[in-house]
Amino acid sequence: MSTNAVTEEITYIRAVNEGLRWALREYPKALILGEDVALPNGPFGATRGLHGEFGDRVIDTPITESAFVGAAIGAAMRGYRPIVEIMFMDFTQVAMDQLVNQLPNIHYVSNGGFRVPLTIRTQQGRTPGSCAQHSQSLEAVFAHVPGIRVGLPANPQDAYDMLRSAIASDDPALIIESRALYASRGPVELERPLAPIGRAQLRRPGEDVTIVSWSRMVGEAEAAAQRLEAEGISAAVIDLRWVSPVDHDTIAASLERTGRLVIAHEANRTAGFGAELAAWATEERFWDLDGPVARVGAPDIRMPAAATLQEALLPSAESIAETVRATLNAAPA
Amino acid sequence: MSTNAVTEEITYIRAVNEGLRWALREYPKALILGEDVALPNGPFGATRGLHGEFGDRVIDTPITESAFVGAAIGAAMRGYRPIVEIMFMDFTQVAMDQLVNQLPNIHYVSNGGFRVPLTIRTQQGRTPGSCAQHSQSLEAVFAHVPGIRVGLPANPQDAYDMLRSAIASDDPALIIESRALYASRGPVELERPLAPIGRAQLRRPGEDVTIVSWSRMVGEAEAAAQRLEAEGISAAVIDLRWVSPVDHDTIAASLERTGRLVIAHEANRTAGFGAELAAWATEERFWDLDGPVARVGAPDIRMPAAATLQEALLPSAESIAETVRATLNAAPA
Amino acid sequence: MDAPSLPETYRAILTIRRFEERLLSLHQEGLIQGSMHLCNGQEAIPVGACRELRADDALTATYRGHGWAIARGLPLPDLFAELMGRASPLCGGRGGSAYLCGAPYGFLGENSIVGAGVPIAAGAALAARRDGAGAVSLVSIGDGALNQGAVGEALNFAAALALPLVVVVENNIYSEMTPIKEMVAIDPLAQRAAGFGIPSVTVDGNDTAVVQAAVAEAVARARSGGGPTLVEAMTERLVGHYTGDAQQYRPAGEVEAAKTREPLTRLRAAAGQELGAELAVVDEEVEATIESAVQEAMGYPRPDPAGAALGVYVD
Amino acid sequence: MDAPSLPETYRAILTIRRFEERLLSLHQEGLIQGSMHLCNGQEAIPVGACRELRADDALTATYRGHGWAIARGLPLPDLFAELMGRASPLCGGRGGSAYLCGAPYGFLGENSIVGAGVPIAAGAALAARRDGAGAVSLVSIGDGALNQGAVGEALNFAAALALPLVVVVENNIYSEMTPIKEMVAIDPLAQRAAGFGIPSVTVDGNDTAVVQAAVAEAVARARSGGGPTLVEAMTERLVGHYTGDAQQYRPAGEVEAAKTREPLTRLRAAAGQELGAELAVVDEEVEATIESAVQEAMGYPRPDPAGAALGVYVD
Ligand SMILES: Cc1ncc(C[n+]2csc(CCOP(=O)(O)OP(=O)(O)O)c2C)c(N)n1
Ligand SMILES: Cc1ncc(C[n+]2csc(CCOP(=O)(O)OP(=O)(O)O)c2C)c(N)n1
Ligand SMILES: [Mg+2]
Ligand SMILES: [Mg+2]
Repeated sequence: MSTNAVTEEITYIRAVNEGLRWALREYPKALILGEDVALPNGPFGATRGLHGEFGDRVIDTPITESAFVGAAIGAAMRGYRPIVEIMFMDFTQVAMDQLVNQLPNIHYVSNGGFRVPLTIRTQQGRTPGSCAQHSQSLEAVFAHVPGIRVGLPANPQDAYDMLRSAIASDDPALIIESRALYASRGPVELERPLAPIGRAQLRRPGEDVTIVSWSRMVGEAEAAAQRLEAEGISAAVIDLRWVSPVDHDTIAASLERTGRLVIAHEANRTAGFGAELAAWATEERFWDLDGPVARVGAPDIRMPAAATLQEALLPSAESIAETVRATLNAAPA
Repeated sequence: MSTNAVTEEITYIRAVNEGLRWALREYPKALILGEDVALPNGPFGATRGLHGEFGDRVIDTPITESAFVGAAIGAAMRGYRPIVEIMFMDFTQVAMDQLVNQLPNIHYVSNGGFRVPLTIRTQQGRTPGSCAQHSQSLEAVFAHVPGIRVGLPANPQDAYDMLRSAIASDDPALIIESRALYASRGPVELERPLAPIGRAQLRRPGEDVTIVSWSRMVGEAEAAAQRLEAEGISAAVIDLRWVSPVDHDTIAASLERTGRLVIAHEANRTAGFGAELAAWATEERFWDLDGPVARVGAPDIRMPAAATLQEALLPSAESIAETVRATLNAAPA
Repeated sequence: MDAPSLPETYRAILTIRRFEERLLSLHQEGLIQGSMHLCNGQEAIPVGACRELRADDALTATYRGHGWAIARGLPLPDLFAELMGRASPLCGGRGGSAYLCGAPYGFLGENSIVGAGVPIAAGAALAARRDGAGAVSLVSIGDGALNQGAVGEALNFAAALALPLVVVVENNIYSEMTPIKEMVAIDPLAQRAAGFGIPSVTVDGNDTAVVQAAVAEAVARARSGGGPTLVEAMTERLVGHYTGDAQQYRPAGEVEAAKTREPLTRLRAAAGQELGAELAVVDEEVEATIESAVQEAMGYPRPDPAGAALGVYVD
Repeated sequence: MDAPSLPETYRAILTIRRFEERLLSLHQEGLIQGSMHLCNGQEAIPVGACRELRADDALTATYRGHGWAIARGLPLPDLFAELMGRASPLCGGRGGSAYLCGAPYGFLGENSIVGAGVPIAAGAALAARRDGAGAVSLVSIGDGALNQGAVGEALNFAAALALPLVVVVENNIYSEMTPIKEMVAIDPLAQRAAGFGIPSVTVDGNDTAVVQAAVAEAVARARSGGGPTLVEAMTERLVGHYTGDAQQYRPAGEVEAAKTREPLTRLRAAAGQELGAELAVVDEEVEATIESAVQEAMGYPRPDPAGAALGVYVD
């Protein structure tokens, strides 16, 4: 079968669905747990058809995230490979003990006695009208928790590939999808070998500045790069994909050429994951930097529901482009 | 009364106790809630004597952090000024929904309709033998949550002063104490005006490098500076005190002189709060930097119980000094 | 209190119903963005319960809270404006459908985290008890919410401290798209309360008077220092879990059957010919009220984007 | 199974007691660092319960879990070594007193977050049910833990899915330093279970046979698909909540009275003259076992600091 033959143009959420289907076929011990994932086909359709095909391996749970994340941990310790859906990133907060105090400790503290091949799927970010409790981007929190791999797919192919890599891994992994991208379409090759966890992707090479981004902001960064091109500025765009582990090599290679770094994410700026990348750059690549590193993120706010307010707060292609321009112009006072 | 007359040499935990006593006297609507805080005088003695003096304003709660943090929020919305003890930082994780999705949203989302003058006290860090679930340093997580002030006192005077400032504030605040410092003594002036929230303290001026630290690591940083002095290296030491808001001015003033920045904390390195400070430096003070910024932190681990293992992982005066030396020697490859 | 007349009750319920229906059309017109959780069919619960509340009582609801807000007396124009993302006096557009509140009305707000309002409401009850004026705190949650850890913790907290808390469980037989009966091993749900030492009752939630009577007893217990009560009110959603829910998970005929049992149908039947004409007048008046509220709401300005980042802190 | 003889039971309990006491002396000698939560007085519960477990069952405990580990068959030298921060085959010194585990023994481990083990144990029960071999998952928690949100969630989860879970509540009448009776509005605690549709029983936790019988019934129910059970075992701590707890909160005479009811005292009384001599032999044998275990433990090397950061990930 040629590679082209299995490439389909599908939505991001459908790619997730295909990834889950792959997992249930590939691993007899794979289970899916979550709210409304079985009979109702998943609140966003990620599990569509899976209960029909795989029966009671797809389990509707009560609305008790601590219970079902914890149960998935226990089942994983006893040989299963559970995949858990937490409906919104914000809801991870009711299960943080299991996610932070339990899950990432088990392999290390048991000195390898137990493995927890558990994958958590969730989605985050703002969509028009989403309230303060349904809009947060919290990847930085999990990137600060050693013992969990954390990836944020920015397109349908990655939604499929990264999910499969996470599930195949014997380590706990958190896949943070983007609700705003669920309906977006792209080509997805279904029969691909598993990709290693932690590889970034250079979306676009460039000479003047390196823009690193992930999740929904990758599209904004690419749009910014296009605008900048028209102005004669050549911006490289890197989709980081994983915030744990980070592919420093791909960033370093681009930074070596451009000497300038801009990081863009939807999360609040302060102590966001952009801070980590900026810190890394100044720590490890100081002599490659021709000027200040810059971060683009939400201005440390709670998310209001009104779309007009939301838009004033969110990074965009334009605010990224503007930051790039300012960065390139930065000079000693 | 002269200032000296009210300065006492007391322990850090006793200073906390005095701060709480002050609050209960000062604010008729102040309440204390937590596990074992009333009749048993607090698991670490922070509330010693307060139930005796203030009766049912000091409330023993069931072991249900979501319930009593939530209840404190509700009481605050109805005019009280609760002070909550969460026994270990690690236990915040069972109450994260109240701490992240509820508490910091209320003033903003209600458009100022409600205020939540709630102070949470907890303590963190490793002590010999403390297990992986009783050793985490998680200040970076809360620094990434706009709407809560976050402070980490490093000595008895600050344990007293910062707690009072937090309680007096009409914003939610989290005071993260250091269990390892509870028994340490220092002079505490009890009759001081309230200090503004968010001021760092230059503990020691220096010409060659600026070390920024907080909580237990301030002592290590000062010890490192002493060692370095013997080697002819003049290190400034700043106790950051608050990670939200950050006193950038104090850091900037020192950085302007030294041109070199080292940040030291006990938390895991990656996405720790050191990242934020390093990012700020490279973003806002790039032209002041004479070389790479460096971070000292735990190497992205879970905390083992065995003290021999713990010690191999924790930053210390020596590892800070070593990082300073490496930083000063850093040169383009 | 005098028992409210049938047309009065009808008006209260119809106002909520028409509010929700109008939201849907505003949503379709693009004047409201994002999903909403409507309470069509469940209105008798907030209407009955809020009749027992005093101005100094605290009320906390869920994302399915428009009915509670209206029953509590939040102005319709303000509510419409808030949901349209306008600078309403409630939250200035910051709350939206699922997370609005109204401080001047003792409305601590909706909550869009399942179950999270109960600990907060327990805190309001603690405040009420300390204030000593006999105020209570009432919180509504769904059937599914009862399983959340925070709810169990708060029930125990309120029971242990004997707080003046009334928990109203609106059992609409579904938690999102999953039948609650498959998610618990108890029936009725009110049985959960006994495990915390809390008295409880299961009542017909489609009858305002029945709800009111149950809440009256709970409130009386709370005001007199008797501690918390759980009231389970049985009801059915006539619409999807949220706007956009196609309800494929509901068995054929279920919604139709529910429509024969819902509060407005019942009140119309009970009204008979005698009061029928009066209800027709109410229909028109409510229609007019709703429309004028929408118009008034449209008059509120959009919130100033320049202020979007302000107010995260008091200081 | 034949009922174990009195001296056998005595040996099992005494082994745990002497283990805990020896820990205390090792702590005083500076050979163990950090605080520990000892189970002196509560030993009959793990001894009785673990007699009903098969090798393929899962066991989960709390920080007060040394007795459970021993009753489950984890080797004493390994346990001593783990607590001394040595490279034990259990966790290599990474677990310590409050958070050790033993994968080869089906011991999912202690947990130092109150209540957090119950969801995990429910997952082990889910695995057991799917495996279809009739294995069960048993988890012990304290009285105070029963109020934690995660515990309530897990009880409901296990009930709704009819999982083979046995929850043993060791009611030692204190949660740390606060009497449990002040923190709940129910008595007995087992009443909590009914609110989740879970059968429960309250038994004398100081009598191994009584505990074993209650757990036998629960395990039988679980193995046969009958779902979860909660067993509340009444007991008393003879020592502080943790090493270093001066127990000023305990009323005068309470500990002394407890000593007249604790398992070893009872067994010695029941033994009478007949078996008394046999018990004296057991005393000596246990003493020797403990000492040789300590010696063996001292032979384990300290963990290599160079490996401290390794093993956070499998890959
Ligand atoms: C902690 C948490 N988990 C999941 C959700 C998603 N969610 C929103 S409403 C809902 C169903 C709640 O059901 P129920 O409590 O019965 O209330 P109803 O919607 O029927 O009024 C769910 C699962 C959430 N908002 N919060
Ligand atoms: C979530 C959480 N909150 C608080 C603590 C601190 N703590 C440790 S043991 C304990 C008491 C638990 O009491 P109980 O469940 O009765 O068990 P016991 O200690 O009596 O065996 C507390 C509050 C903790 N470890 N975890
Ligand atoms: Mg419902
Ligand atoms: Mg106890």
